[in-house]
Amino acid sequence: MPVFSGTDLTCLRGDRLVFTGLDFRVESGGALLLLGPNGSGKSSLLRVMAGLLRPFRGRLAWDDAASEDDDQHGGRIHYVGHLDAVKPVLTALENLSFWASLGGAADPAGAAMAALERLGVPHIAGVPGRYLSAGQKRRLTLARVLAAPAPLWLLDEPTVALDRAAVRLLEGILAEHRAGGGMVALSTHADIALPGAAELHLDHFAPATGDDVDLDSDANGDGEAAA
Amino acid sequence: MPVFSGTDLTCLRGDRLVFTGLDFRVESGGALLLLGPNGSGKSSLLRVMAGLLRPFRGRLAWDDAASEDDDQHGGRIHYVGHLDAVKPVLTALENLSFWASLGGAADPAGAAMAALERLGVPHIAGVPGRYLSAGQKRRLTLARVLAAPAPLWLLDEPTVALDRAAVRLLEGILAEHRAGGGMVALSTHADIALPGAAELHLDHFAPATGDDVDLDSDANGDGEAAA
Amino acid sequence: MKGFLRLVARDLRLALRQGSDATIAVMFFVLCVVLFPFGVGPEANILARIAAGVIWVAALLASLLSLERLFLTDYEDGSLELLALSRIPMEAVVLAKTLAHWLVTGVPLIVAAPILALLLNMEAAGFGVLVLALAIGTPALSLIGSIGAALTLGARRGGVLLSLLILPLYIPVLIFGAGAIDAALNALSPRPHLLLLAGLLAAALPLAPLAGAAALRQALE
Amino acid sequence: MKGFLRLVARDLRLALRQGSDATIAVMFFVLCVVLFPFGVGPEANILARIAAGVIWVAALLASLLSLERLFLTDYEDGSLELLALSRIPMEAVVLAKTLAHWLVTGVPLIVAAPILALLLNMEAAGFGVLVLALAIGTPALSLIGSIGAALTLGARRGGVLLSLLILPLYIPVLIFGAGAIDAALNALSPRPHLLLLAGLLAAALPLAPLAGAAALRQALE
Amino acid sequence: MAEFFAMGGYAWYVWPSYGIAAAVLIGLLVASVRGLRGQETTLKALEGARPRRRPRANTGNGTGDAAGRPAAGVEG
Amino acid sequence: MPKTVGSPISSASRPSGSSRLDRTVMHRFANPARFLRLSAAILPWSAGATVVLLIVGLYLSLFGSPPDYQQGDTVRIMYIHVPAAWMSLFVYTNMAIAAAVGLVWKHPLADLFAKAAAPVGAGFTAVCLITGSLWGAPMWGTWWVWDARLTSVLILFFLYLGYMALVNAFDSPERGIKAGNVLLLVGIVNVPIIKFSVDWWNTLHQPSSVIRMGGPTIDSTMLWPLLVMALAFTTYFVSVVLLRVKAEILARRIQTLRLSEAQG
Ligand code: HEM
Ligand SMILES: Nc1ncnc2c1ncn2[C@@H]1O[C@H](COP(=O)(O)OP(=O)(O)OP(=O)(O)O)[C@@H](O)[C@H]1O
Ligand SMILES: Nc1ncnc2c1ncn2[C@@H]1O[C@H](COP(=O)(O)OP(=O)(O)OP(=O)(O)O)[C@@H](O)[C@H]1O
Ligand SMILES: [Mg+2]
Ligand SMILES: [Mg+2]
Repeated sequence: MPVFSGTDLTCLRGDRLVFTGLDFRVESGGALLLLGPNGSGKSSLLRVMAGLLRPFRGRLAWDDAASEDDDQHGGRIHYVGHLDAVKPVLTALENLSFWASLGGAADPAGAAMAALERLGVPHIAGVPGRYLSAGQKRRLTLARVLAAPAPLWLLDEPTVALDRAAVRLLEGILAEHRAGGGMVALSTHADIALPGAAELHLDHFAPATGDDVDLDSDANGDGEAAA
Repeated sequence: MPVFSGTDLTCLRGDRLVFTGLDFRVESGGALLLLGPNGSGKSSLLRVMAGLLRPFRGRLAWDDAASEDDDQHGGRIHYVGHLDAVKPVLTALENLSFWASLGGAADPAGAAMAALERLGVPHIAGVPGRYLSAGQKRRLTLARVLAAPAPLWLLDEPTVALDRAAVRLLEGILAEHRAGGGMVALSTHADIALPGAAELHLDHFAPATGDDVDLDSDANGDGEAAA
Repeated sequence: MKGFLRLVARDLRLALRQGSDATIAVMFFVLCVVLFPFGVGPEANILARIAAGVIWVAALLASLLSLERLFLTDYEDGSLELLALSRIPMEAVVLAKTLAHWLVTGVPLIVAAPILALLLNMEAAGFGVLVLALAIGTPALSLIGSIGAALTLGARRGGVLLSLLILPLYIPVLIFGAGAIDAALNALSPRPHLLLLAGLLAAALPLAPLAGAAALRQALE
Repeated sequence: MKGFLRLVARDLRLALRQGSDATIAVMFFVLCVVLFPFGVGPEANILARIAAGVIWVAALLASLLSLERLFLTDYEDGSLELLALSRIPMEAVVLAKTLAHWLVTGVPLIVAAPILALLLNMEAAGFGVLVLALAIGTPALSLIGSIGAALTLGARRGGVLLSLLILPLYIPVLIFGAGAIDAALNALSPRPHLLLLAGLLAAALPLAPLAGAAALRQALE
Repeated sequence: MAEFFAMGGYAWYVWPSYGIAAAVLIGLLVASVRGLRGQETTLKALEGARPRRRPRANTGNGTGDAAGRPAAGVEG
Repeated sequence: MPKTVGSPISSASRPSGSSRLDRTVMHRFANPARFLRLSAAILPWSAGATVVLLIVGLYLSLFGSPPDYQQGDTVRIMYIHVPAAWMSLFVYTNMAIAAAVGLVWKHPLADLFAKAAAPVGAGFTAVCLITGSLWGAPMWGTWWVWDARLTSVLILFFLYLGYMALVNAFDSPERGIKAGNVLLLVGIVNVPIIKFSVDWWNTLHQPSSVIRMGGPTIDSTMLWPLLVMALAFTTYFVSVVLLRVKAEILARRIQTLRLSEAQG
């Protein structure tokens, strides 16, 4: 049973502390819901979890082995960020099959088609990416997590641009994945049913305002710089 | 009392019929809520209303005078799409004042500052665009509609990236605008209170499947598209 | 008119705020000229013979490359849509952005040209005409190039290709520009060449904004 | 290895689907060379004298121009992030994309070069060496350029900036490439030049993917 | 003295050399010092503004402002 | 403050929490406080040394040394030209070393150093080029020749400019510095290649007899002003770079403040 955890994570972006002292733990079948206002660091945390962003302090562990500098980590996750990675000149199916094949699917085209069907958009399979509406693109992007297997899904505001029917579909897909032992971490401002998920409020890990001011003032006062 | 209306509108995008036979009418103080599943044509209709997209058939009228080919139309509307038009090197205030001045505000800087205050973000006035978080950028974009006067607001999913407090603010602003005789047309998948708004379900105007196959078959074999 | 000036001012401010941006076109110009001695060899007399042509070709290319982005950022971040909906006519938008762009990138080219002429051992007799010809020619290049920049936005696929189709339109500017200098170097009057160059500019001034505006409208559909 | 080939195949398909992209580099190459008779004047002996240099400079510029977008679209639409998370090492990603790019843009240059040499009245003795030198040199240009393309991701004014960074690094390729042809035209052996060119390619083959991958990783932070 | 300034007939080459070198070095120095001064004053201004801003930010929080943090508190 | 409720740091005790934070963040800047103290101590000395050395150097080069028997008084250009040439190479090498340190050990002061030194190095290179040209006009009868050495200095100048353009081309300064570091390392690998290829290219076409750098063996009356001026340039470089690094550190602080302002 895999466990993915982070301890004492601190994230610094553009010389500004976004969150600090953050711990989390997701077990097989578990889910983590990232909440918090704009700019509290949900996207940053997901990028840290994916290994795209190096935490300034703290460590990530997969089954108690450090997952940073671990070449395998990328293969264990599916990351869906704000960008859709959809090529306008390739059809939806071609787009999806490519990622399925890189993700190690045995039959990329078949897996891709099945994923599109599961997301309720089999009819866009032959449509070039540039003709897709915002929501259709989003569904195509989400289909990527189904087209190749990976235990940990990292989803950044997956419900953006989805209509209600699609949100229900997504909830079903997430439940299924967890029932099969998968893990999920997702951020959202909207309502999404994720039964039994642990909630992580990013704003609780914001550096205190006092810290901020302290940093500023002593750096300035006697000329020690830069937070 | 101005009236903005469209009759028998048909929209064709990339050889595909998106909606057809659509009528709408917004009066002074009125609001139009565009609903419908992904790909049903909400964004397309808003671009048609703004005059950015030419309808394939049908006409738009402002006070019974055709508004296409009308140079004045741009001056009567504020359009907020998915793109934010925020320059990273200009401060929030500079960004906003520029649009305010083009929109004909008497005192661009003053109007811009007031708009930022109304949206609850006066403290970002001096901050360059590149440092703004997603939500702050969205608020800055929405502030544009307040910084210069225009009777008709066209908002495409304005609540995306906003947290709940900001959605409440926006509802208040919309109510005020309508109370002053303004008109609003907006699309959304999320909940937003727009009392007395006429709802327009775009999926009701989707071309019948039969039509679709006719149009589609020559382009695409039998893989009919259209959500 | 007020809107026009505001737009010019904004574009200038954007260019200057971004610091190095303004210098990069001129750097490309310089580098492009400097490549020739490596390709052609360092003999001074050969270099002097081709100096005028090389400098003009480099100016063409620098102008072409820097114009590529003339409307691009405004298009990508949605500003262009808003400008299209504003009270300023699209033709004035094209003209304002082209003017700002020329001030920021064209003028430095003119300043740098004599130094490059020196590097290529051009005779001193050609320097004055070189500067004059560039001063008339580069605005024409910017105007013609703005059409290409607008077309690039419109046609997603053939975009860059279309902008290459602008290069043939640059050829008259090149011929008269280089011709003026050659005339001066051969102790002939560069006047007719310069007049023709000015004629090209006068023609481009109304036509390019018209064509550019049409292309932009298409891009926004 | 399978991933590497899949990536090459995808990039080739994208390039061919986009049709014009593949032809842009070669179009620019041709136009750039064709501009010279207009700038320098039509004397056959002058043109023949500078032909090798002009063709090489044009090849450099064409390579630069097309390299600008090597990683750009993948970066902007998030594909690059996903590639970084995939099982393929980043160095292999750089190499695969550069290879696909060279197949699509470099090879047409090599084919077009003799025709342009004919246009510029180059002597027939240089043709074979010209093709050979380009065949060794253009992959080196693509590799070196890929570093610049990776470095300028996310920068303002990517295109012209790229040329500023990379043109100085291209100079050795230019010197030996043009030198080989000049040697052949002057009845000397082009062999040492070609060997040095091959040496540059051999050095770039491991180093460029390393530096490029380092730059890409930073771009994704 | 005039002879010294004539530099053996090479005045037009020697003095510009010294002049340009001086101009470049002094220019760099002045630019650097001014840059530093500029940063120092900006920093002073920013830090001067902070104490004023902080109370404002707090009242903002009270009324459920803006930057969104309080809203998320409600959410949680 | 409502914000701090539930924050693990602030719930402990704010002073200690903030000082802990303080230290972690400071570490990233290798304690600029120490650097700033050090630089404040060095700066008066280096600035003073620059002034003294320049006075002595200028006196020696303008009055204290004889005209060359061949080149006449133009030889006085040498006392600017040669030290500037040395500095142009010296500064670039230092920047490349700093880039390696910045990339490998992630030492932030090394990053700032390269960025701060670049304009100074470019300035020295420009001085070398311009004074060389001014020397060439009377000596060779032309302002510029595509000689191997001249050409490689020109390319070095472009490498400087490319680095500066790259560093400033990003919205986020750290990104610019990191990209610049990679470029500096690629550039330093390339410098010997350029040098070698340019040498070879040039000798193919142009016999080196026309342009000989060496000239007469250097007499001690010429060597002294040369060395003093070179030393003066070095101390000048140290002083200006210290100023510029400090300005960079302050710029970071300003950015941080702006950001926290953005956060509200
Ligand atoms: C733009 C033109 C020139 C450039 C870029 C240039 C560049 C250089 C460089 C890089 C060095 C330092 C070499 C080293 O120490 O490794 C140097 C040294 C020197 N240059 Fe120049 N130079 C130029 C013109 C001239 C001219 C016209 C003369 C005199 C006729 C000249 C005379 C010298 C001398 C005497 C040295 C000292 C040589 C030594 O250290 O042995 N340079 N130059
Ligand atoms: N590339 C970047 N460089 C510097 N700072 C950044 C960058 N991206 C984000 N930030 C800053 O980091 C903080 C956290 O950003 P992040 O995107 O993680 O927030 P979020 O919780 O996902 O917000 P949202 O709800 O808007 O998506 C913000 O203050 C933001 O301004
Ligand atoms: N530029 C385009 N070219 C061709 N077809 C397009 C283009 N943009 C959208 N379409 C198609 O037009 C239809 C309507 O798209 P539109 O963006 O208006 O939908 P929407 O209602 O806004 O959907 P969403 O809720 O997903 O934003 C979709 O089927 C889409 O595939
Ligand atoms: Mg986010
Ligand atoms: Mg939409």
